Amino acid sequence: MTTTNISPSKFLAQDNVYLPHIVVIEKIIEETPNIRTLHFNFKDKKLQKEFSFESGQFGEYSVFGIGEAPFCISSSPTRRDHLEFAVQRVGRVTNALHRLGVGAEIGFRGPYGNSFPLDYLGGKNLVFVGGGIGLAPLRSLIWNVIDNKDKYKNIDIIYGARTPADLCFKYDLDSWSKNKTVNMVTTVDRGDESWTGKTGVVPKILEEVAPSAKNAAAIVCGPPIMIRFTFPVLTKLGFTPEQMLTTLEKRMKCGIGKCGRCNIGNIFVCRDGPVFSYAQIKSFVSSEY
Amino acid sequence: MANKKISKKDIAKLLNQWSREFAVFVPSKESGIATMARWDGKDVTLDWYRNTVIPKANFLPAMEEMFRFQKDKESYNIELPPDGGKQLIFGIRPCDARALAIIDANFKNLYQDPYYLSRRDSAVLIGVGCINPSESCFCTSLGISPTESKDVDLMLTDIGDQFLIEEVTDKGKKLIAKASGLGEATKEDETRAKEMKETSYNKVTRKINTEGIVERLIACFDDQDFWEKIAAKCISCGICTLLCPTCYCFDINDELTKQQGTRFRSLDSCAFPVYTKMPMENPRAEKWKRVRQKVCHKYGFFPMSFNAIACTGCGRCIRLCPVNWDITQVLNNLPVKTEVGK
Amino acid sequence: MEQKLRNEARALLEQGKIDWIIGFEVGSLKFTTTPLITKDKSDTERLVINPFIANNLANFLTQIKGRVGIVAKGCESRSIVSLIQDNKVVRENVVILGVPCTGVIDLSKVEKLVGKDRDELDDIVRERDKVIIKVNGKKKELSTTQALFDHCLACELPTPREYDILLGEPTPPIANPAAQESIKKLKQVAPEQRWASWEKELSRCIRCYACRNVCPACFCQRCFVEETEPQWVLPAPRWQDNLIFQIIRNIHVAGRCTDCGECERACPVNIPLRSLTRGMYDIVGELFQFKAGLDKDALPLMTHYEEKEAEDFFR
Amino acid sequence: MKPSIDWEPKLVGFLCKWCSYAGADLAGTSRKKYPANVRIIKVPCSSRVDSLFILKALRLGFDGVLVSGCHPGECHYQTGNYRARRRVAITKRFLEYLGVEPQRIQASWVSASEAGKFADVITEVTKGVKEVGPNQLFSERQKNGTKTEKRG
Repeated sequence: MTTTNISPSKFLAQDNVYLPHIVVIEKIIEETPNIRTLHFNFKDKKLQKEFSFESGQFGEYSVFGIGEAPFCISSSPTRRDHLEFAVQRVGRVTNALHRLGVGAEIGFRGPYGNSFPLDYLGGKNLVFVGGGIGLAPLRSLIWNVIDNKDKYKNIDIIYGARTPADLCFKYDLDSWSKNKTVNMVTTVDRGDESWTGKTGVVPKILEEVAPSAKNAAAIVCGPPIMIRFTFPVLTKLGFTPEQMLTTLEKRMKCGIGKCGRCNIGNIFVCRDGPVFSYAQIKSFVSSEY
Repeated sequence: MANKKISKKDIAKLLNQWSREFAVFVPSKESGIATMARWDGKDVTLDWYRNTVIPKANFLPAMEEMFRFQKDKESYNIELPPDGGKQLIFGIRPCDARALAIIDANFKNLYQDPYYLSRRDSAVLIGVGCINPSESCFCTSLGISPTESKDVDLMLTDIGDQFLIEEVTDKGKKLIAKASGLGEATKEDETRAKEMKETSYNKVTRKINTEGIVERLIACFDDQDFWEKIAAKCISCGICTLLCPTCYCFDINDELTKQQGTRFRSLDSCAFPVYTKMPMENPRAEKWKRVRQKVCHKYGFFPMSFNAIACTGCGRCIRLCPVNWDITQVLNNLPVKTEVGK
Repeated sequence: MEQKLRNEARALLEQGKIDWIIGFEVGSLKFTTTPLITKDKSDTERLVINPFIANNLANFLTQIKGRVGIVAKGCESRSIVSLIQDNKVVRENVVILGVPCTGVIDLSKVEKLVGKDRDELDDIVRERDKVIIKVNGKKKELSTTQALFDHCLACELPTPREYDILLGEPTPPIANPAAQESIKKLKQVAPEQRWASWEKELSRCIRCYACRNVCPACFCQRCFVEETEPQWVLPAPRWQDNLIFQIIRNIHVAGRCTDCGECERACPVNIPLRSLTRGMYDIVGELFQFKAGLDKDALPLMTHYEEKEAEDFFR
Repeated sequence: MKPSIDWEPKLVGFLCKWCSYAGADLAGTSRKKYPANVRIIKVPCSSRVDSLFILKALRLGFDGVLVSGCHPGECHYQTGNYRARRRVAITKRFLEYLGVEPQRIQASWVSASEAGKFADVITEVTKGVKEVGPNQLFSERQKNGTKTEKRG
C-alpha cells in the first residue's frame, strides 16, 4: 500500500520518542511576507553527523512553551551542511517560528514518514508541479535529483503562486532556470507591471506545457485545490494514477501514528505517508483527503 | 491445580498486603461518580455498576505531563517527570481489561509509547466479574464474557460471601503465592462460580452483529444520507470518546510560565471540529463526517490495522450520552444496499 | 396530547408548512427519550410526550436549515425566544408545538431515593403530584418535589408563552422553594469554602464540552477555549482551566440562560453546574430585572443598557 | 496564608485611553502620590475589557484588577462605558458568588482631568486588596488543604 517501506527511524530512536533534540537556527530567509525558510543544525555535533533522512520526510518542530508542529525537511539529503524547513505564518506555532531570530533554539524530532520512491523515479522523466509553499517538499527532491542527474532523465518544473511577491525560493527558481538540464516554468495567477513570466493557474499552465507521460512521473504538491485540479490535467496528458505522486498534509500532533487525527480511512498520513501515489489515494476508503 | 478463594470481608486485608509493593486502586463512589480511586485502607465497595471514569485513566490519564523544559542561560534543559511506581488495579471489569489490551496495539505499533507502556508493564490487573450487567452492555457480542478474562492477572468471581480466584498470568500466580489468608476452593465453589458465570452471560441482552462489520461499514462509507440521518441528533460533545475505554486519541500542548515550561498531553476527541482543523481547511468540519469517523474507526479502520474491533461493549457511550445516541442501533441498521459513487 | 401532537406534526409536514419536525421519541434505554429530527412524515408516529422528555430541543434549531416544527416545553419555548432575540432564529421559520409541562423525572434522584440502579426498576409512572416506582413487584410512592429535576421544580413557565399550537391545557408553575435550597445553602458558606468546593467539583471535569454543546444559548461558531492566538485556557482538563471555562461560559450566556438545567443533566461526571447557571440567572435578574426568553421583542441583555443601573460598586 | 508585613499586592489596571489613562498621566505630571502597585494596560475603551482579561489576570496571579473608564454619558464612542458597566457588573457579581473577594475586582469612572481622583482610586483599591491578601485562587492545593505559594 505504501510507497516505501517504513521502519522506525533508527536515528534519534531514544527511550522516549516524544523528546525533541535541540537544534539551532543558523539562518533565516524571508521568502514572502508570510513565508520564511529556516536553516538549522543540531546543537550536538555528533547528532548532526549521524542524522540521515530521505526527501519527502518530515520532522516535528517545537517552539518551547508554544507547541509543536510538523513540517517537511525542505533541503536535500545530498546537501548536508545544514537542514532547512519552510513555514507559512498561519497559526500559533508558525507565528512563533516567525518571531524567532538567528541563534534561537528549537526542538526537533524526526525524521518521520515515508519518502519519495527514488528507485521508482530513477531513469524517468520527472515533472514537478508545485504551488506556493508546496514547493518545499519538492525542492528537497529536485536538488536530490539534480545532484544525481545521471540517474534521471529530463526534468520539468512548473511552479506557480498567486502573485510574483508570493513566489518562494526565488534563488532556487533562478538557479534552476539557468540549469540547462531543467525546463523551468514559473507562473503567477495575477502578474504585476514588472512580471514577464507566464500568467495563469498552475493546472492551466501545465496543460500548455504538456509534458509527455512517456516514461515519466509527475510529482505534485501545493494547496489542496491545486492538487485536485492538477490530477485531471495529468490524466488528460496520459499519466496513469501510478505515475502521479503527491505529499499530503493533515493536522498532526504526535507524528508517529499514535494520536489519531491524521487518518484517511485506515491510513495515517504521518505513519504511512506523507508521500502517496494518486493510485493509492483513489483506493482510500475515505474521500477526506 | 485448585483455585483459591477469599472471603469478601477479607479483601481489605489482602489489599493491605499488596499495598506495600503497589499503589492500590479500587472502585470508589467517593466523588459522586464511580471511579478508580487510590485505596484508602477501608472496605471496598463491591456493588458498583460501571465506573464512569475508566481504568484507562490509570494508564492514559486525561492529562499528563510529558516533560518539563527550563531555559538555562541560552539552552533548554529537558526533564522527564518522575516514575509513578507500580499500580495494582483491583476490580477491573473484563470489558475494561480487554480495552487496555486493544489499545496496547496502538501504543506498541512502530514506535513504543514510553508513558503508556511503562505503566502497563509494571501494573497488575485484578478483575472482578460483572454479575449485574446493565441494560446498555453488549460485551458478549464482541466476544467478551462479563465474568471471564484473559486480559487480567487474577480473575475473581462472586460466589456469595466469597470470591473464587483464578490465576490467569504468571504475574497473578506470584501475587497469590505471596498472599496469605486465602482458602482452597472446593468443588461446590467451582460449580457455583460456573453457574454465576452462565447467569451473568445470559443477562447481557443487547446485541450487535459483528459479522463482516468491516466490509459492511466500508460499503456504506459514502452513503452521506445515512450518516447525516444518524448524526442529526449528535451534539458533538466528547462524552462517548473521552469516556470510552478504547479511545486513545490525544492532543499535545505546551504551557509556559516565566522561564519554565511543560509539555502536556491530554485526551482528545474526534467529535470536536478542532480535532482535524488545519489553518486553511478542515477535512471533517461537518458533523456527519465526524460521526462516521468515530463509527468507522472503531469497527472498520482499527480492525483493518490491528485485527480487533476497538469496542468492548461496555455501553458507557449509550448510557452517558445526553441525547441517547445509541451505537448498537446504528450498527444494527447499516444500510445493506448502497451505491458507491463519488 | 401525544396523538394530537402526531396529527399536527403530520399535517404540518404534509401541508408543506414545515420541512423538519423536532420532537421526542422513545429512547433505547429504559425511562429515556431521544430527540427525533426528521423530514419524514411517517416518523411522526413515533413522537412521544412523557415524563422523561428531558432534552432541550431548541439546541438543534440553529443547526437546521429550513422551516422547522418543534415540540416545546416551557423551557424550550424560552430558549427559542432567546434565540429569536439574538437573531439566531427567525420566528416565521419556526412552528412551535407547545407542550404544557408538568415536570421531568430526574432518574438520579429516583435512584438515590429508591436505592437501586435504574436498570433494576421495573416501571416509573407519573400520577399527578406523585411518582410511582415499581421494583420487584412492589410499589413505592415519591412526591414530585422529590423526583423531578431541580430546574423543573424551580420552573416559572411550564407552559410556553410563545407558541403556534398548544397541545393541552396550560399548567401552573411549580416554583417550589425547595428547588433553590442548595443554592441558598451555597450562598451562606464562607467565600473561601465556596471557592474550594468549585475547585473540587471542577477537578472532575473531563472537558467533554457536553454542557456547552447541549446548551441552546451556547451558539458561538468558535468557542474561546478553542482559540490558540492567544490561548486563553489550556485545552486540557486541569481544574484551573476547567473553572475558567465554566466561569466564562456562564458570563457568555448571561441573559440567555433560561435555567433549563441541561448542562447539569448532560454532565457525565455529575458536576452541579446548575448551581453556577442559576447563580448567574439570579444575578442578572437582580441587577437588571432581566429574565431570558420571556419576550421576543426585548433586546438581548448585553447589547443594551439603562443610563442608571448597577452603579453601586463603581468608584 | 498570612501575608508577610512587607507584602505588596500586584494589580493590573485596564484604563480607557480617552479618560482614565490620561488621568493617570496627569496624576504623574502633577506629581500626585499614589501606590505603585498597579501595572497599567491602555485600552481603547473600557468596553474593550473582556471578562476573559479579568480572569486571565487572576489566573496569572495578579492580586486585583481595576477597570476604569469615562463617566457615564462621556464615552468617546457614546455607549462603550455603559456596556462595560454591565459586563463588569455581572463578572464581579458572579465571581463574588463563586467565592472571590469583592475587593479583587474593582471599577471606577475617572476622567482625563481627575488626577486627584485617580490617585485616590488607586490608593483605595490597593488598600482593599491588601486587606484580603495575596491571590491564591488558582494556586495548587497541598495535601493538607492549604494552598501552595502563589505563582507568577
